[in-house]
Amino acid sequence: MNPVYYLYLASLLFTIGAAGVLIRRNAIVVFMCVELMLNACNLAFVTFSRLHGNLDGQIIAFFTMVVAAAEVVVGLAIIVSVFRSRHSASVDDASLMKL
Amino acid sequence: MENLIALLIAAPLLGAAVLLCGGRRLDRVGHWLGTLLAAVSFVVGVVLFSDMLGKSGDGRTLHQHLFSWIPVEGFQADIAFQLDQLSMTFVLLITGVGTLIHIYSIGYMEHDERRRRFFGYLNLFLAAMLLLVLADNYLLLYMGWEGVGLASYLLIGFWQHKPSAATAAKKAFLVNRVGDMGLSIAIMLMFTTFGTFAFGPVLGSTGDATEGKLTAIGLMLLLAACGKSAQVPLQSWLGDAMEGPTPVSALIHAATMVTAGVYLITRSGAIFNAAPDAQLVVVVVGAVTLLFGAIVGCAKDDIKKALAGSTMSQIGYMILAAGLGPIGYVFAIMHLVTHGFFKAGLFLGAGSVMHGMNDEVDMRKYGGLRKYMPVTFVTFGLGYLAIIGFPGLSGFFSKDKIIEAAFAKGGTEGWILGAVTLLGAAITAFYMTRVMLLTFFGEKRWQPDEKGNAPHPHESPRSMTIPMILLAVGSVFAGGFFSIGDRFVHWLEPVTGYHHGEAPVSAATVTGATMVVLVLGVALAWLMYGRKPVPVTAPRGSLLTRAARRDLLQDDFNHVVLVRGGEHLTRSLVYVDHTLVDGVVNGTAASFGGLSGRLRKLQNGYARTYAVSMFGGTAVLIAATLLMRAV
Amino acid sequence: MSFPLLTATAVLPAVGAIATAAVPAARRSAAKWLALLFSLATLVLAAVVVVRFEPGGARYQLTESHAWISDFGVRYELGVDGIGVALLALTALLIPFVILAGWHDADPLEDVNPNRRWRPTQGFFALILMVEAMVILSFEATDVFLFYILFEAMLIPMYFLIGGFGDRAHAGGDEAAATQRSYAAVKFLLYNLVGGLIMLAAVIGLYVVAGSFSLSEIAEARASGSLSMATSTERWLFLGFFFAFAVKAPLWPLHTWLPNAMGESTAPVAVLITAVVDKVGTFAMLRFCLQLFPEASKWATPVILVLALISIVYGALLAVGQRDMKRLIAYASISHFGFIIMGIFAMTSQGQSGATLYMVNHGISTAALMLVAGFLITRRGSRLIADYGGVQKVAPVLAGTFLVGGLATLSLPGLSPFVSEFLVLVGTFSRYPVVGIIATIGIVLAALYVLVLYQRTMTGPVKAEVKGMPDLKVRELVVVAPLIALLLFLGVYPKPLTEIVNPAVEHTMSDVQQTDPKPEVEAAP
Amino acid sequence: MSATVVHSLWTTTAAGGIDKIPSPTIEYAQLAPTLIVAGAAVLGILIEAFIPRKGRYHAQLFLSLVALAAAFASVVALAAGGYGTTKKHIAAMGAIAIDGPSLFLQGTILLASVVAVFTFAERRLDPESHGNRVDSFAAQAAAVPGSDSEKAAVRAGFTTTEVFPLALFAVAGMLVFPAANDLLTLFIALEVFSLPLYLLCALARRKRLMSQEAAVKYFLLGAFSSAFLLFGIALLYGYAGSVSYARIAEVVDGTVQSVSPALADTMGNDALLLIGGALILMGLLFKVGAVPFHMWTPDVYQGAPTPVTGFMAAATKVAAFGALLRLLYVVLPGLRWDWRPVMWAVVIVTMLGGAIVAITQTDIKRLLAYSSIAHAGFILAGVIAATPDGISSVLFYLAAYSFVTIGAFAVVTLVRDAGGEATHLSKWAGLGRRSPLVAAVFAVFLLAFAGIPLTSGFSGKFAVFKAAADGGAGALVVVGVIASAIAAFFYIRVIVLMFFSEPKPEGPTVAVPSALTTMAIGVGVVVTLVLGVAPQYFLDLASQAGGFVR
Repeated sequence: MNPVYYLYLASLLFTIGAAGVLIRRNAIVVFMCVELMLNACNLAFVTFSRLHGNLDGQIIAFFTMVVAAAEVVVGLAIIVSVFRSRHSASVDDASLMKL
Repeated sequence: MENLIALLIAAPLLGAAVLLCGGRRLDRVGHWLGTLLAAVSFVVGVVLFSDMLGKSGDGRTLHQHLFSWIPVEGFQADIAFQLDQLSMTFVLLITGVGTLIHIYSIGYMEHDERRRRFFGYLNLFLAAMLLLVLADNYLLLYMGWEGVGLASYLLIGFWQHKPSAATAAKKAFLVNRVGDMGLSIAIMLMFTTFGTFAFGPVLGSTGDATEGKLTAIGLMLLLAACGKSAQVPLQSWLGDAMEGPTPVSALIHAATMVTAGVYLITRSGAIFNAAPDAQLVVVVVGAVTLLFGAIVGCAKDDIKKALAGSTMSQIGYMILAAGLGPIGYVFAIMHLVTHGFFKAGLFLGAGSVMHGMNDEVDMRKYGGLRKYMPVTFVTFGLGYLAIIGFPGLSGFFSKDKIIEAAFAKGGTEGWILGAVTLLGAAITAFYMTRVMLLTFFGEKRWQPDEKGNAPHPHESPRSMTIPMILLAVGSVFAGGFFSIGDRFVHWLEPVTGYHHGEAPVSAATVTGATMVVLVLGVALAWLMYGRKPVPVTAPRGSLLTRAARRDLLQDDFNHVVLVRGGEHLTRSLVYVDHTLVDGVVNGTAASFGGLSGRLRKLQNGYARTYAVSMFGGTAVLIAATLLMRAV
Repeated sequence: MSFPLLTATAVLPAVGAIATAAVPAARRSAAKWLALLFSLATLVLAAVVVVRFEPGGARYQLTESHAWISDFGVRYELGVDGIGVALLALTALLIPFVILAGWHDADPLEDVNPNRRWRPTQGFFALILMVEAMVILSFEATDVFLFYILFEAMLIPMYFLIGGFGDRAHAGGDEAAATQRSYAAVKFLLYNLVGGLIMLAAVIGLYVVAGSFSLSEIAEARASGSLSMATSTERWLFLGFFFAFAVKAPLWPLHTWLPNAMGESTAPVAVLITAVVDKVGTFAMLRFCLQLFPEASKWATPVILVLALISIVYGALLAVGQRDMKRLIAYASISHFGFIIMGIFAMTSQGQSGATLYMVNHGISTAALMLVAGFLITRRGSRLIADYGGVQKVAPVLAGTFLVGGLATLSLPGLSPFVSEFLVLVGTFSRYPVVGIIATIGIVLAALYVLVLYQRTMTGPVKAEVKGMPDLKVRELVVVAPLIALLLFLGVYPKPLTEIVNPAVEHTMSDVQQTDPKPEVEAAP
Repeated sequence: MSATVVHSLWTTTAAGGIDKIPSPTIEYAQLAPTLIVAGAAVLGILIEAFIPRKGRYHAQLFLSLVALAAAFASVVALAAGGYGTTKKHIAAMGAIAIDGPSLFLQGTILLASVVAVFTFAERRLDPESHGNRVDSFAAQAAAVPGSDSEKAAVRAGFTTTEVFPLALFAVAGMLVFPAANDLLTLFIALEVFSLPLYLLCALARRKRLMSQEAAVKYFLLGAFSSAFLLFGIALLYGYAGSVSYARIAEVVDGTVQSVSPALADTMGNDALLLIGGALILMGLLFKVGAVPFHMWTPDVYQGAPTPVTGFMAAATKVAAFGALLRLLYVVLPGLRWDWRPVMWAVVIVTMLGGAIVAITQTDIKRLLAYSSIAHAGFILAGVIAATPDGISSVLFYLAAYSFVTIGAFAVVTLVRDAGGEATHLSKWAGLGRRSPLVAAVFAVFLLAFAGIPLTSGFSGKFAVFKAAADGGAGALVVVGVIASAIAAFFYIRVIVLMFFSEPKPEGPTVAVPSALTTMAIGVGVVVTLVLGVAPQYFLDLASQAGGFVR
């Protein structure tokens, strides 16, 4: 089948992720949306790799996963500490600094 | 010999410098030093004069070039002097009368603790005035011109603690400045026309210049003359200038400075001769002022102001004569000299009277002073006779000549001018007689002032009377001396040029007419002030009288139009500067502040908002790039 | 490699500034004497420059040239022409008087002095010397970039002088005065900074066009024809430069910072502003606008003349309307700067010589008037004219010097300002008669504001607050007397000055390819 | 190790026996700077693990300084070896470009980091608590603010010495970022220096809530932007069939030799290229803090521990701009006419936006944040000059700017009251009276920011504007001039506040710093003045480093 459809799917996922980031309040969910975007990228990479018949894309996908994992580590650490000090994971509550 | 010219100026200048910078330690000798230096200058003048008499023809003109003043590409101004008969006449008048008035002041200012400074100013004035008449180019003349202005400013305002004096001084300087504006423009015109402003080249090549230019120059010079010589429309300052000490009024505002305008016009004769329109204006100004001053003189009760009016009117005569061209220049100067004598004498007399009357100036509070101060009475009387043109005395000759010349202008102009001059003579006779009667005749009208100390009229000290006597002598004989054999004419002719104007009526008739109007004027005055006692407080008087008392409303005009208008203008401009010019800038700053304040609100602290802006930004970025490619 | 004389004239005061700043807080008077010493030494060096300068010689003399920032095509190039020498001398001459006049202006008031290391006095004199150094160097710079750097950098010390040191009258706790002062300082800085930044754009543009900042190189390029600016470019660049200079000068309508700055700062600083720093603006018009953009200069002349004319009359009228004597003097200066700019752009040798002389004379006369006014203000503690009256009675010498200063300001013949003012008028009149005539109105107005000021403060009955006011002290006399002497001397014998200036003016005239209009009549000798 | 390497492995394997795998060639010497720093970072972790608490601080400090110094030394060695000027090389099988710009930027980053580490290590500012010197970092990041455990940690005198290895990791990433020669390396490097920074932001000792908030915002937005970046990479990869800069450039220029049918197909599709390029651009603009991707900057700068703020403001900017330059000059020059207009717009809004919003700021750190945005605009003006001059001017500006910034933030750490640093502007009133020296120093930095002549700020601004004008962006120069005029306004406001307004009685105190901070500030001042008065030498360095390898 035509790999282009996967690209459409990838962009769709990416957009959904982005929308989630803009819409959702809970930090964790927002973060998950970012992960979704990253995975969308992965899909795109793999598709293109298939398309071009070289494996760079697939390799990059692995790298991305690693990076995502690292981000999870750091991100959750930060979010959790915030949650513990504020008893809320809402990104909108974290608005001490403005203007 | 010519090297002495600088000395003429240097002597009083030195005096001024020493006296003004010398400090209190000079207080005791200051007045003597000042007088001495004035005298030195006079002596030098006499020496030069005798030397000049020794020479003949063009040899009589001396030049002294000190150094180049403002050397700039295409622009040459030198510190250089030119001494010819005209200048010499003035030198003698200035230094002579000046010295006398120095002597007079020694007595007059005796009780003033700032006498040293007074003499410093007087010396300064002498220096400046001599510079004015000795300069060999218009720019240097301008320096002297403003110099005398400064001196007169300082002397009018000598009693600065009196606000009236300070104001009068300021007024005098400002009005003069307007005139000076004319002089500077005239000089600029000369520069663009002739490329120079030295007397020789300019006056030598008037023939090649267009009449338009010459007329312009002439009018500008006239403006200057009006300022300095208190001619209509710039006459308003002279009356107030009487706030100054009387010797000042005598020297500066009667004998010398105010006649500088006449000098300027006579000196620039070549220009005026080639610009008849300008000449006409000069004549008209002279005629108008002549009457204006005379009328004002009739209404004033302040003795000095009355004399001031008369000065104005007499200078009107001179300007008129100068405006007549070669037929008049000589007589203008001659009248100037004689007037220098008798008017100075009169002022000194007035000063002497005030000296004896606790500085009372209102003539209605005098009366019958002749028995209290005989010397003053006699000298003043002689001066009086001279000015009204009593046969045989100075005024008679000089004024008579001017009237003749006026008629000799020819045509209706001639008749009109002649009539005006005659009328002027009549009025002169009237107001001078009035002054005479009010002051020295009738019964005493002075009472104790509110503090209860009545004036004790007494004769003034020797130092004051002697100058008065000398001046009286001058005012008696000068005219005759000059006129016999047309001495003065021949003396000045080489400089000013002269051709005898044939009057439509014979000289005798003119003289006769003059006598008639003279008698009429005196008689009228006697009827009004001699026969019946004079009220101490001035009656309301006719409309004209009241107008004349207020200088024919000319001051009110100035006040309303210039002063008030000016104040409004400046006040509104200050407002404009603050709100508009400044406001624009501050406004811009403020608007940026406001914009900043609004943009700030976007930073609302919500991470999601920031994400939105990023997302939107990206969208725009992509759209823009695609668009770029599309177009 | 001869001794770098010009650099020395600038380095000396800079060193002095550092030295003065380094003086410990306790040794206040030492700092003063040090500053005075350095300023006098600079004066000596300046005198040497004047002597070494040959009026007839090359256009730029005592030149120095070193590589500096080759990437920007910038060289450290110095050299003076007559105009530069004149202004250099003026600056070096005035600074000692400024320092002497401000002797006590920066003595700290103990009550508002939280920190012992706070050393206002040292700072004050150090800043003055720093300004001197920068101004002097800017008169010597023949490299546009170097000039620009100094033109901008000198704002900073000036800014601190204005904002940091107010009248003793208002010094200390007075909160309102403090805000007024910092407002004035900020206004001064922002106006000049904006001007400078716009000039920066033009400077960069110049580099793009000419590829060099050195006046000499650009001149050569022009002569050889290798450099030719498009008319529009030249005009834009000219405007960029001129705007900055017009702000500094200041020219109407960019003038409003001056009254605030001069009003709020101490008299010596006010003198520094108007007599020294502002001259850089007018100097730069002659040096850079006319030289770099002759065509554009001619193109802009009509507008500039009108603005100058407005400055003359407008400034004078506003001076008449002022209640604060320092602001009055400031507006008078605006009027005078109008004359200077008019003289420059009249494009006649009389006008430009006059303008240059005007810069010098205005410096001296304003210094005299402003400093005496400062002495007066420190005595009474008020700047308002209405608070004075009859001073002449109690302090005749002060009044006398004040009057002389005033007369100089109204350019009375015999005092030096007359010479320059008349030259400017004649120069303008010979090319633009109407402009010249309107400008003469300025003469009358000048008399008005000066005499009104004198009458209201010095004459009349003695005000109660004025009673017992001491006359000028020795220090103050030492400040004023030489200035007055100079005014008189240059008034009757300006030849030394004109000799230096004339050749430079001729060069400028040839830069703009202008010749004086010929008189109608060849006058008979 | 980059994708292409792996790819070659794969293909060879496909061809022949498994035994013939050639080991990839790694030029360790040329990668030395990065390797040293990264290694030191790992070592730092070990130190945390094995060295007792008391000794950690000194060990870490020593290690970091030595590592950074060594790295810098190797950079200098490489430059001396000719890489700074003539020689260029692509190391690590096409992953890292060793050329003038990367060396110059790496050098700058390393020096800036050294200074930053000084400020990290400062522990004289806070009063000693329970007899222990404390620095500006949380006693125990994990402890909840205000909780007993936190109190306990403070009492025990804990300090988060992990900041040093974290910083070193960040530096390592930054060193790679501008040198990255393929998109994958770019992405990895980005993450490598971003993640530690997220953490560092959260570690403030005082005002921890704000600090954590800053971390969250920075993290979420950063991840968000990196996702965009990654998608952009994907699209470019899709377009060119490779992520190596050289290859992509070839494809973009159409000078590629062997065109497979698939490539031919994707090459035709410019949307991939343009959108991909735009997304990557966005990712980098986020890092440099250009409008409209700037909004994280003020909050993060304000919340993060001030030394970290200084570090970010300086080093991150340098790295990000380096990468941006390489991307625009090496990968996308063929697209110049597409990205230039867009960048114009970005530059203008960045310069004006930063300057205008800064006017009404009341917190010194936020003020500096906005000023950094405005400066990003100025630098961008040089970036889009698209001339060698442009490159060198940007390099110079970055070098000049980073030291001023670190110095300025270092001064901010000195002005303190009971609640830690007194960052509200009102507290700064009359500082010039309390401690003239500190105020004067800060004034120097402000003047440099404002671009007053004789400071490095002016030299940099002039260089950039000159390049822009040369590159035909005269209009930008005018806008930039206006922006700097506006900017001048608020810098001056601060100076007025410090010098011309009366000190408040309950005003802050100025802490007397240890040699470390003093040195940091001193370096800042010296660099500011030297680059202001005699910048020629450094301009030469920058202009020699002007050429990118392709």
